[in-house]
Amino acid sequence: MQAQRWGDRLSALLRRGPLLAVLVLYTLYTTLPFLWVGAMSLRTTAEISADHYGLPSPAHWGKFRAAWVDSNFAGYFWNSTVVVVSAVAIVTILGAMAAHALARYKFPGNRLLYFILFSSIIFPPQIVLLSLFQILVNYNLYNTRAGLILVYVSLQLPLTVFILEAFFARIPQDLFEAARIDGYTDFQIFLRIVVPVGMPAIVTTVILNFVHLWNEYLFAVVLVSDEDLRTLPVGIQRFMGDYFQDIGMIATGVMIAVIPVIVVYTFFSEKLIQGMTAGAVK
Amino acid sequence: MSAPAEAARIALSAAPRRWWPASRQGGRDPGAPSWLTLMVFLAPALVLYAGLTAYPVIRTFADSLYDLENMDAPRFIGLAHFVQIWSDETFLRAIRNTLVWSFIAPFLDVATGLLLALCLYAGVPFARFLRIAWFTPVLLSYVVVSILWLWIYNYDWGALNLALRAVGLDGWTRAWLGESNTALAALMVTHAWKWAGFNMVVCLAALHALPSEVLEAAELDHCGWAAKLRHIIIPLMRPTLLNLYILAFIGKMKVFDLVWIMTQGGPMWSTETVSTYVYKRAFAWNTFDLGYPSAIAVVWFIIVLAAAALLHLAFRQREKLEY
Amino acid sequence: MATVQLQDVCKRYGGVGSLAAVQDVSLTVADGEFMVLLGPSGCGKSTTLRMIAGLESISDGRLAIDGRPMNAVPAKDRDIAMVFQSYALYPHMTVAENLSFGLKRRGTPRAEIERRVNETAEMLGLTEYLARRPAALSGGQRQRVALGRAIVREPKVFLFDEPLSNLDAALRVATRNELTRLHRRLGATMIYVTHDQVEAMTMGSRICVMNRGRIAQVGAPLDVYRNPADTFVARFLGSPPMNLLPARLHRTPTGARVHVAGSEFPLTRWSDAALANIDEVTFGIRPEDMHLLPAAAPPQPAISGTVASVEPLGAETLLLVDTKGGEVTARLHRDTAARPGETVRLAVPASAAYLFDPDGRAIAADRVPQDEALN
Amino acid sequence: MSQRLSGWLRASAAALGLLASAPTAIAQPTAANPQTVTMWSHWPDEASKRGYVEGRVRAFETSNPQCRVRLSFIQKADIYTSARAAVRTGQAPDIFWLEPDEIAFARNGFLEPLDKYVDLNGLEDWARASWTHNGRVYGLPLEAYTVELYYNRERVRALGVEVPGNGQMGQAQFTDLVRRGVAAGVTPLAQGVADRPFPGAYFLEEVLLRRLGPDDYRKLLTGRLSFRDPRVMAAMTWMRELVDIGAYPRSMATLKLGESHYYFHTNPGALMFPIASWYTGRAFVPPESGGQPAGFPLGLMQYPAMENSDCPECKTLAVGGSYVMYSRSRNKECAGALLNSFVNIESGNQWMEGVLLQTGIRTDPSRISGINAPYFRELQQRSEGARFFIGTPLQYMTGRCADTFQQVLNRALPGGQITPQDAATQMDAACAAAPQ
Repeated sequence: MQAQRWGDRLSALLRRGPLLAVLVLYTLYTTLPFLWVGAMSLRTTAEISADHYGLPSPAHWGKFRAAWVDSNFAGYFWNSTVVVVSAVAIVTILGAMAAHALARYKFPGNRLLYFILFSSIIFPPQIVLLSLFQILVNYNLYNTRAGLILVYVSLQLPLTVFILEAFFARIPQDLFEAARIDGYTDFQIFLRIVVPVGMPAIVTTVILNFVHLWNEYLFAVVLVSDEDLRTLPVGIQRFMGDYFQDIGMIATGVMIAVIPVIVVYTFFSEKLIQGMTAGAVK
Repeated sequence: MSAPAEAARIALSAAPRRWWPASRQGGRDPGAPSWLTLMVFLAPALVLYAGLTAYPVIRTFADSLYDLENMDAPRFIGLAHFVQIWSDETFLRAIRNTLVWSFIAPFLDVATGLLLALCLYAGVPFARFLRIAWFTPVLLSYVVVSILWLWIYNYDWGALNLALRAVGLDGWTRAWLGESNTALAALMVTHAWKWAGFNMVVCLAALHALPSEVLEAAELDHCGWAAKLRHIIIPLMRPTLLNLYILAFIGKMKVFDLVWIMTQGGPMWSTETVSTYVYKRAFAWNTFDLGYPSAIAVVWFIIVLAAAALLHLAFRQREKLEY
Repeated sequence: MATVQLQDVCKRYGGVGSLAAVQDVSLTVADGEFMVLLGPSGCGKSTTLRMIAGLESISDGRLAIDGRPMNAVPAKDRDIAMVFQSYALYPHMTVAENLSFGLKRRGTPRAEIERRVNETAEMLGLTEYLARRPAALSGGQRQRVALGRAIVREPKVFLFDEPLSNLDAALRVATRNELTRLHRRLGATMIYVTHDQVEAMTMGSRICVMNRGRIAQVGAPLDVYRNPADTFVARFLGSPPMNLLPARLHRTPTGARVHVAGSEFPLTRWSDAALANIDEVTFGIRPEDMHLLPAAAPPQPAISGTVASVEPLGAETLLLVDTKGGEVTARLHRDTAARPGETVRLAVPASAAYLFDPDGRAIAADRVPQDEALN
Repeated sequence: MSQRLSGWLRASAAALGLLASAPTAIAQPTAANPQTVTMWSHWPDEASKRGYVEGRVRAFETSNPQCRVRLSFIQKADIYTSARAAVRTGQAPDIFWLEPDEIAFARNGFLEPLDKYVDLNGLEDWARASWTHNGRVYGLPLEAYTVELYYNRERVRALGVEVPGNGQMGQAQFTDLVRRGVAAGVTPLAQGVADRPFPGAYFLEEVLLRRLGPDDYRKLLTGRLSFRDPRVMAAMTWMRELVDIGAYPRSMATLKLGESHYYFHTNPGALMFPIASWYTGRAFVPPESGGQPAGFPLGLMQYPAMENSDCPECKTLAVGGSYVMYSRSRNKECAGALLNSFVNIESGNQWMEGVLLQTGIRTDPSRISGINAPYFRELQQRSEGARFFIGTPLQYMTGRCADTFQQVLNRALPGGQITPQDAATQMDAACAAAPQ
């Protein structure tokens, strides 16, 4: 639906004009730092300090194994995976059920509840972080994966409900009346109709939550102090502190953290972009 | 946006926004849920929300009235913290830095996003590849972005200074994160670098949603692409642009990891933001009092909500466009 | 006002070899003429209109307005106004701003703009809505604003892209008359695209029927109706459409006779020369040109068949008759007493018959028809 | 509704809590069921100290089978953040690394007094004093250091400057040395403040200590002497003068402590390096893991004394990395024994020999041997007849005063971004103690 008409003439201008140069420059601006780190991750610090922008002529793939095993990145990676995957699973289930109830059922306080959940998207994290740390201590969930998982679920719940409620509310009413006539119970309606029909939005929230939580640093660094339970972002930051001269190893660590997000991105780039921007287009 | 997705979007947007009509006449309302089903659906989410979001907020409000230096014997001191806050030079500077960052930088973000989207919309070669390449930084974690840019800003071998020296502008090379007048700007650029792709993609989606006949009608009304941009495209995109501004505003209010890893509040508190100051007062200073940082968090919470509400109201009534 | 000339205009989406949306269209619209481009959806009429407007690039061929070649001229410089099917009003501007936007863009002095906007608003009854936004108007009002936007510009050529298709039936008829009156008053050159033949017949000074990217026929409405160039035009104009039956000719010393739907009768209007070396033909007769023959009627060209169904429409009655050559529709007087299953004979006056060659092209009748009863 | 909700919440959370480590009864450590002591130590990237600590811990484990030790090396900043959070939760490690400026841990009752576990007179008395709070000793002062001014003998000689016999230059001579260094394109003073709150102020501290003498210097650090005192202003103005000449590297703000070592002795190389004597921890290791190059002409200078300094022979001696015990630890017996195993002459000597750094543990320096013994003797010689001032500014300053010290004296002044007057006003505003 692109305005072919307007596009034809402007792109003619572009081909000759400076804008194409701007595009090339901007593409370099966004991708070069990334490629630079990629190159550095394959070079030893000595090679790097000799020439910071050299190519990884003898690519040291062994460094990835070293980072993975010696610097405990396997542990960080495993912690991140366990915490993020279970948090995303739980928040998707809870979020979908809550969103369905808010979208489908008319009960007193429905809009108030929705507003409370919706407004907590804007909350600055500090208002929750300080006392959350003390509360987890009382529930002796401090320094445990379970604690971090539950916190992550509560962090992502408002956004999940916001996106799913908007989508579920638009499912036409006659679908439900037909199901009710066929004798479906409320729960069956949810499982058989709402979930399948709402699958695009659900997948969107899963991807969105995965990317957010995979990169989360603040709550992880405060709520978990035990080195064995540390997640990836905190691991890299601590790693940077330990080997602050060993730039090569830090670059390798950075690449290990980035690879899963890139893998998700290459397969779901369209879905991901659409998901991230779902709420924003008016 | 591919045609089928576009069609689906239109079909969905055409469906009524709220399904149940305003008034329902007598009899047991078939839509009303039994109390049990409602509980089954809502209870788990609400319990978790109450326990790990609502209760902590209330508790932080309560903590802000105590001196928690000695954890086992909190000392009620009422509004002492709040009085002390307004004379706390660093806190005021943190508020200034954060508000500068949250109000000014979004203009830069949204403008770059729109510009990039217009380039793709105009039909540039490899538009699909560029769209995906430009979006990559949005997915990186702040830790990774911070490390990347720490190296780019490095004085001796950083990319920025090397480029300047290569171009012969040696005078311009400086310790970007080391000098108080450039540190905040450097962080703003890094944050913009990460989020520009998001704004671009949203603007592109909005551009594709524009009715093409209106653009064609404008062309017949003697509009070149510049006039079309000024008179038709920007006005019609205003709701999306305002929305992006609010999202960027909220995002920049909350930034913590980027500042903490790159500058820890920076030279002479020039990049101190409220989030780093709260973290510093709670976990980095050698005091154990969580009362004062809670007070800061409370004040900041009120400012954020007020600002968000203000922006929402300011933009809402000029936003009622339907095409 | 202006004349519009199209010379072998083609439009191809994609490479040279790909299917042409518009193929070798040559058409001249005289100054002040109301030309209607008629055809089914996908026949290239809208594409042609958009090429004239400059909204589509012309693959090859020449377009000229007032003799000036327009191929390379961008849409904004062609002094053309167009009324879109979806009106395409500027949603963020008031009616007054919508009307004056074009003039402002061309640097017309403010007073002049003021005068023309008020005059046009007056003419279209939009004066009280000038301050409203399009969202606050009804479909009919929006359509008139779109029209006003074109009129205010006093362009060389008016283009209409099915402007009435979004209106309800009653409003459509009213607006049709308004457009015709407007054309007469402005005397402007107008090109109007529609798929509705009623609009074409009632509004067009000339009709250009298009089919699969090509021009099937151009002519005055009644000419095209009476002398369709091919089977497509024949069936497209007229509702219910002309009956087309497969037929075979055989020549006799006394002249050619036609074998159709189990009957046989002479072809008085076609000389032997016209029918040279043609055997298989398509016989055409319009439903309104047939009438029921009572049992005792004298022998005359007619076809017989059993009544399939009777459709009383109030003003007239349609009769569907199954004949050996296929189903035939006849439009008869409203009190026709025929019942399904009866066998009837339908008269086929020689003057109303049409013949088409195997390629569907009409075969011109070159002898004056005499109405005589000849068996 | 909220009452019932919070009650319900506690119940469900307690159930969840069982997943976490269930509290075990306090059992006497026996070989059968050994106590595991978790120990966090700093110095992850200082090979010699790491080697020493690991050695002592392994030795302790072999001689005490009933105790196991889970030792991990973590960056100092992360130890502080985690420890500060963990001590409140009852899940802090049994032994962790602290510096005396973190005495707040003891004040809040999170540290166990070591009097019962450690032979106190095995420690130097000045070292014990740094960790004494309400008459009890809370930290084992393993590392001690003096603030030295290292320099590259060859580069200084190459500039035609002769270091006086006692190694202490006058103000003018030192300024001239800096000027010559800058002229020769060599950074006079290597320094990096990216990841530590104190290195940038070392030079100013030592000059102030020598100019004011110990008592006034202590008053200055405790807010009972204004920074606008003319002697202090003179010192700061002189320092600003050196900065304006170009004494410090322009990348100081983003240079890390480890990188500043590398900057001094290898790439690009500097004239002098004002750093504590724990320079050896990072420098006396093989070059490929960041150490100084073989045969590096390392020299030791005294900090220059300004005109009419009250105590040119003064010098800072401070306790650095120490180990403390968590008050709510469940393995106090093993932890106490482990700490005590550090406190003997032989262990002290082993530290000095291996790490070439002073220690708070009583030692017999005469028996030091090993290849770097000459350096150690020169270090001892530089401290001959010195009047020691115990502690660094950050061990006296807390809260806002410490934060301002870090931003103003540690970064802005040496970075040339603040005038002495502004620095003085800001420090006074933050540190002026309430009039007693």
